[in-house]
Amino acid sequence: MANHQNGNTASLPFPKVKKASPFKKAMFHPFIVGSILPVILIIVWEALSRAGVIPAYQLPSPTAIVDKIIELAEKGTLWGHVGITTYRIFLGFLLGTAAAVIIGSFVGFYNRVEQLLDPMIQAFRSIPSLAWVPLFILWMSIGEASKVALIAVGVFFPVYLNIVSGISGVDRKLIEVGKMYGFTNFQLVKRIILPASLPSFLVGMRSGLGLGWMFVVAAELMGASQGLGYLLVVGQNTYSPDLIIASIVLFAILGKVTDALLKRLEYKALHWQDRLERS
Amino acid sequence: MANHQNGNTASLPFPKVKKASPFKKAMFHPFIVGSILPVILIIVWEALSRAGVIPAYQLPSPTAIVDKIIELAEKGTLWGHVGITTYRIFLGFLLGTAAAVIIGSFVGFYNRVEQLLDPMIQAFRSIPSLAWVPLFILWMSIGEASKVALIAVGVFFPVYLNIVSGISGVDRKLIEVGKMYGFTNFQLVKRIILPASLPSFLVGMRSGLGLGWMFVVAAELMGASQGLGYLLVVGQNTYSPDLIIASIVLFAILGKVTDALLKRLEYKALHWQDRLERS
Amino acid sequence: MSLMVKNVTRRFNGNTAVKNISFQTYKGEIVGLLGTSGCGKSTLLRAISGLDEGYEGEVSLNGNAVRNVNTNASFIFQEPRLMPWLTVKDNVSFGLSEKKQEKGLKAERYIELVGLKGYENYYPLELSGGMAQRVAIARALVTSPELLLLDEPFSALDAFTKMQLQDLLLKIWSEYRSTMVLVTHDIDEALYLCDRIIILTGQPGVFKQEFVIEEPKPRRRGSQQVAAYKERILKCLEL
Amino acid sequence: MSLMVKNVTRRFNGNTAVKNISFQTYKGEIVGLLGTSGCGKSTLLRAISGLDEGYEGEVSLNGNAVRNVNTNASFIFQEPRLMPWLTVKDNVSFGLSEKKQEKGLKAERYIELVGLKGYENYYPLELSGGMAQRVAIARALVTSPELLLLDEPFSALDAFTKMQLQDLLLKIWSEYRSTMVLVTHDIDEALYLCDRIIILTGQPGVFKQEFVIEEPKPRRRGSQQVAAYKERILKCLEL
Amino acid sequence: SAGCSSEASSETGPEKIRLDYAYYSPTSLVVKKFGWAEEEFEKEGIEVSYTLSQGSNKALEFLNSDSVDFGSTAGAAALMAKAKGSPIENVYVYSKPEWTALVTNKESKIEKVEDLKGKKVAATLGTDPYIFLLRALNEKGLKAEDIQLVNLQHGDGANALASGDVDAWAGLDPHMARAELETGAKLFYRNPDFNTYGFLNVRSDFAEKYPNYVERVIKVYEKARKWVLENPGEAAEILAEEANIDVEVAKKELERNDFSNPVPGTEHKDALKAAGKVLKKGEAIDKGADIEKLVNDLINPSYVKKEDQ
Ligand SMILES: Nc1ncnc2c1ncn2[C@@H]1O[C@H](COP(=O)(O)OP(=O)(O)OP(=O)(O)O)[C@@H](O)[C@H]1O
Ligand SMILES: Nc1ncnc2c1ncn2[C@@H]1O[C@H](COP(=O)(O)OP(=O)(O)OP(=O)(O)O)[C@@H](O)[C@H]1O
Ligand SMILES: [Mg+2]
Ligand SMILES: [Mg+2]
Repeated sequence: MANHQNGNTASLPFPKVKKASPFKKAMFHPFIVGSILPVILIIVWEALSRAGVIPAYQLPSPTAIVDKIIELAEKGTLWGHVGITTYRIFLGFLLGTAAAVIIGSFVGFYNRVEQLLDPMIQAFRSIPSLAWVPLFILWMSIGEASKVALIAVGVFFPVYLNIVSGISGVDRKLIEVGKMYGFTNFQLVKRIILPASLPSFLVGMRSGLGLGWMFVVAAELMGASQGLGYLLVVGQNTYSPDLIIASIVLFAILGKVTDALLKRLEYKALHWQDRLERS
Repeated sequence: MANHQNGNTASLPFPKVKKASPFKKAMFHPFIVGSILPVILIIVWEALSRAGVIPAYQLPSPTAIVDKIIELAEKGTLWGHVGITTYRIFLGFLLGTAAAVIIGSFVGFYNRVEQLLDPMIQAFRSIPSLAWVPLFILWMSIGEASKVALIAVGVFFPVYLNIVSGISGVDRKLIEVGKMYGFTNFQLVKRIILPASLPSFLVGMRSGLGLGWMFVVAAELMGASQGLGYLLVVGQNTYSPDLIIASIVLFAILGKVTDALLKRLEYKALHWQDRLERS
Repeated sequence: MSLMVKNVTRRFNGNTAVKNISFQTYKGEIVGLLGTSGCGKSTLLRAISGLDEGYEGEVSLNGNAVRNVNTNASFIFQEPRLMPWLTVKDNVSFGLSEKKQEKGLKAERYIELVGLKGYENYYPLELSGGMAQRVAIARALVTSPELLLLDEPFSALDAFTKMQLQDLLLKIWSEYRSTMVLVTHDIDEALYLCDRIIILTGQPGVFKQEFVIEEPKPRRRGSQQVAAYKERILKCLEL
Repeated sequence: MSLMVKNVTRRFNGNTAVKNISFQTYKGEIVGLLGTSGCGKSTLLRAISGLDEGYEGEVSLNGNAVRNVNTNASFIFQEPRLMPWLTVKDNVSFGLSEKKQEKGLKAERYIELVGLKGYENYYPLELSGGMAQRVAIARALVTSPELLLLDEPFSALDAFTKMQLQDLLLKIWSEYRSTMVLVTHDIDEALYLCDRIIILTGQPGVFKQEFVIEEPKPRRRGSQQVAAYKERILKCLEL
Repeated sequence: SAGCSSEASSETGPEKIRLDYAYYSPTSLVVKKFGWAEEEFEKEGIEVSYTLSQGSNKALEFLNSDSVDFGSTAGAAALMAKAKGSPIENVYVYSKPEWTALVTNKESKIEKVEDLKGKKVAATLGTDPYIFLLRALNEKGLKAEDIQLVNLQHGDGANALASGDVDAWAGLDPHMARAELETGAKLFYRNPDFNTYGFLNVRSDFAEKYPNYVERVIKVYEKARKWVLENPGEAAEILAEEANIDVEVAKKELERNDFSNPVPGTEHKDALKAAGKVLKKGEAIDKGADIEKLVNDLINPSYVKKEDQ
């Protein structure tokens, strides 16, 4: 997935090019390739806005959005919003992942625990973030705790699902090796099952992080006065398309950055995978 | 994960019981075990409600919720809400999964396509459902199409993520077998890569379905006058805790049912997995 | 299909696995590759097959230099590499592109030939090691390849089954005159099957010696002439 | 550790894999299991190890009937079964519970014994088939087990490496007097290593014959007496 | 941009008229319930569709994206959208609702606006209750910084008040009516004039093309308004049924609606200008915006007047 990081660039489209010129190399740097589409998108959008095809009250132009973000930055509130949301995501992510690892390991490993817990967890999984809001206010009031907890709930489910599935997909043959050494169940999980289901676990983490970002909006409906979700909702309430889109853009950027961190971790942790060298 | 379906019940807690009596068998039927926790939860909740610890205006008692659902059923509107939401989920799920399979296969297989598309997709992944609403209204107006499309967006991301990761986790050794037969890339994907990444794909589908359910609320903010998401929002706008909780319960039940269907499919499709016989 | 390997060298992250190997086979010849564990036999076979393109040097099939997979070639890998989600029968017919029924018939015939009749509907996880390897052999043979690359195909089999399958291989060879490259650790096997035996040694593996066995096939196991060759090969290896 | 197998039968979904096998070994004895592919040797070994509890009959270690894994036993599986995320060194020390440094020293010693010095930091995907199998052998031997179960441990190795490792096994045996059960297809190997050879045949596998080899170890390869045994075993097998 | 009647005769009608309905606009519910709009346009074969607006911001999104032709919003919301350039005009006032007030708990010591100093007050930023709160503070010489504002959705604000998480709440009906009935919450500060009215807005291009039809839609609304005035009990029942609320709550909510003056006029303009100032201060409207002009552009009474003639 992250093959490009070790310079293992594509071979099919340019099979004969053995040594690319430095210029070509720079041209086809993954970062540049990855920017092609977004850049095209932004240019088209800007052009349509300028031509008046998309009126500003519907969708402000990219430059207007950038202006808005710069304005927020100059006022100094931007960092507050970004900072507090990132902080909440971070804590929620840690909590949710930890809970998912613990519960998921038990569920994946013990049939009885699965029968006991899994049906309920699966039922909770489809409850929308907005629906949790009144319940969380009820249980935890409107402090920071309830916000972080709600984000943790969002993170929990995908991580849990992927861990359980990862564990039950682990090759029995490897587990038997551990059993021959008289490993306890805990050791089996720690030394064989978790490493072997790591790919699945990491996808779960990335999926969970994405859901965490989505839960931010609901979390910040609970009496926040700062944060990206707050910005979005205020934008909707005050009918400010520029604020709405600015917060969406910030969501996208921060989401992308945090995901890239996880993807990097994934690449590092899975270097042993005998994976498809892709064309 | 779904071992219980072939009667492969736990061995650790009752290692010596070779042939359980029919009574015991019924007692420990997975369905019953799975109901223990929810039943306890409901009883405690009901007791607290009756004792007045939780006032009804905050959280109505389970019986009140059931009454509310029965009331909806008697009025005949329940089936409308459930039906239309299920229909939207179904279509959105099909669309989102199809898109994810196609795009995910290309991204997973071609390094160049990954470099081109993946960064943008990853950025979009963290945009909350609520934030999409104004954009979708703008692009597709408020018909059925925009609702289904928004749900499809929710389904897309987890499926995509799991497919890409599943594909890059496929054992290179198996792919080489196909290459020796001169398989085209399409054949490789269809005959080796997709089946081999099926476990990952199925988790993605289940994860995606869950997210689809979550996106229903946002989807039904787009001018719906029926559906579970609609019920939830009406409940919130009219301050009707019983309606809110009733819709949450319906979300949970429907989510559980649809997930159980997928889980069944997972079990059927993965019978070949040499999986951990769990204790 | 004739095969020519010219100065093939393969490096992995700077470590050389095989160095400067050259040899040539005529159409219908069976070539044996012998050598100690880790000397690069599998690496060489992968280079010939076209699965690995990272080597230096040249591999030609029928006189044309190639660097990609030839669909008339078949590979029996060192491990069975069965698709775990397919039954024995579907695994065997995996590479066939005929109609369903015809595929089924062909697969069944080869399943019987490798002694697995009755196991058509088993999944790989229900097979023993040797049975899995035999399924892999059937899968490779069923396509009647012009070039057959075999990486220790019979090493997981008992003496009896092994001999049966060696004879099966010869039968296929006399029918289709496939060119074969056989990696093996069993000198008797090499002497029973091969027209030419190439010895590699060392790490990185280099060419050591080539033996041309001129006895006509089928040969008698343990015949006088063969025993003489064996002695020479053992001498060449155990140094 | 002494071992007794009594009337062991194993069925899979109604199909019998092995039927009614009984035998006994004394402490420090090396027992060979020979039989055609698919006759249930691996199945039997799994029953002895305790990994499989689904058999009928009884397995006793040191006189006590057991049905679970004994931590003084070690298993070399038919496939290498290395942890793909660990290096060679970490794979070898996988089952050790000593301190890190001691573990490392022990692992290094055994890596050298199986001829893989210099490959400590390789990952399994970078190893050849025979090298991976040797790592698995090192991993099993490093714990100095009292009972060693070996499922075709040397089948992926060339003649030279194979002999080296057979001698390594004997060395370990003379040091720790481990009891061993060795599944093999190589009659010479069985005759070189085993005190007793048990022949299974058929599908389902049944007990056919038992040979007690009374030559003291170490034996000379290809000695006269051994050749006589070989003839008898071949006769017994090839019917 | 008002049409004149001479052109109106030659205009061809739209294929479809898209109305919205909302639980905060009882007249819209009555229109939908009795199908009066369909009745009105049936002869010409014009289709009528209804879309539910869950709140002012949704109604405005629908208007902006050309998903509906008529949308019901609070006056302040319409003004904010207009300030962003939304092509809408207000042609009718469906009610003068007193849908917002300052609320506190039964036992609370808070009795007047001044007591809010330093207290936690819940409100939804940018909405009518928020404007109401700021104007109330302003009137008593307090500033927004003097209280701790907690941004909560309307329903959550009611909950937070009930469980004591906040000291007061700028409430909105029907949450407020319900809180009164169920938890005995008290409305300690009321002022109908600080509410910004219920506006029926139309898309400018629709009004330009089909001025006649705007008038006829207003006619339908007028019919509904008169019916509500005559049948308050039944109207409450319709509201209760449609919006899924208690009849008692519905009655309370309707009592607080004044349906007497549907013609947009000076009082509405004044209320909006005052709200505009507050919004400007709260940065919900751009500093540079000309409130005076915006309000005049937004409010266009010409269609109703004609209907009255
Ligand atoms: N998990 C299983 N499910 C069903 N059948 C099985 C399973 N494991 C083994 N068998 C069957 O049991 C029989 C014996 O298998 P086993 O692996 O013990 O053979 P073996 O003697 O080790 O053969 P080989 O020499 O080829 O390794 C085979 O017919 C096989 O199909
Ligand atoms: N993917 C790889 N990355 C790094 N090194 C590799 C890789 N594949 C093989 N090697 C190295 O190449 C050498 C030769 O490996 P190869 O598999 O060709 O041996 P072999 O002759 O087939 O041995 P065996 O008889 O044990 O199968 C080994 O030293 C091995 O470590
Ligand atoms: Mg090899
Ligand atoms: Mg076996």
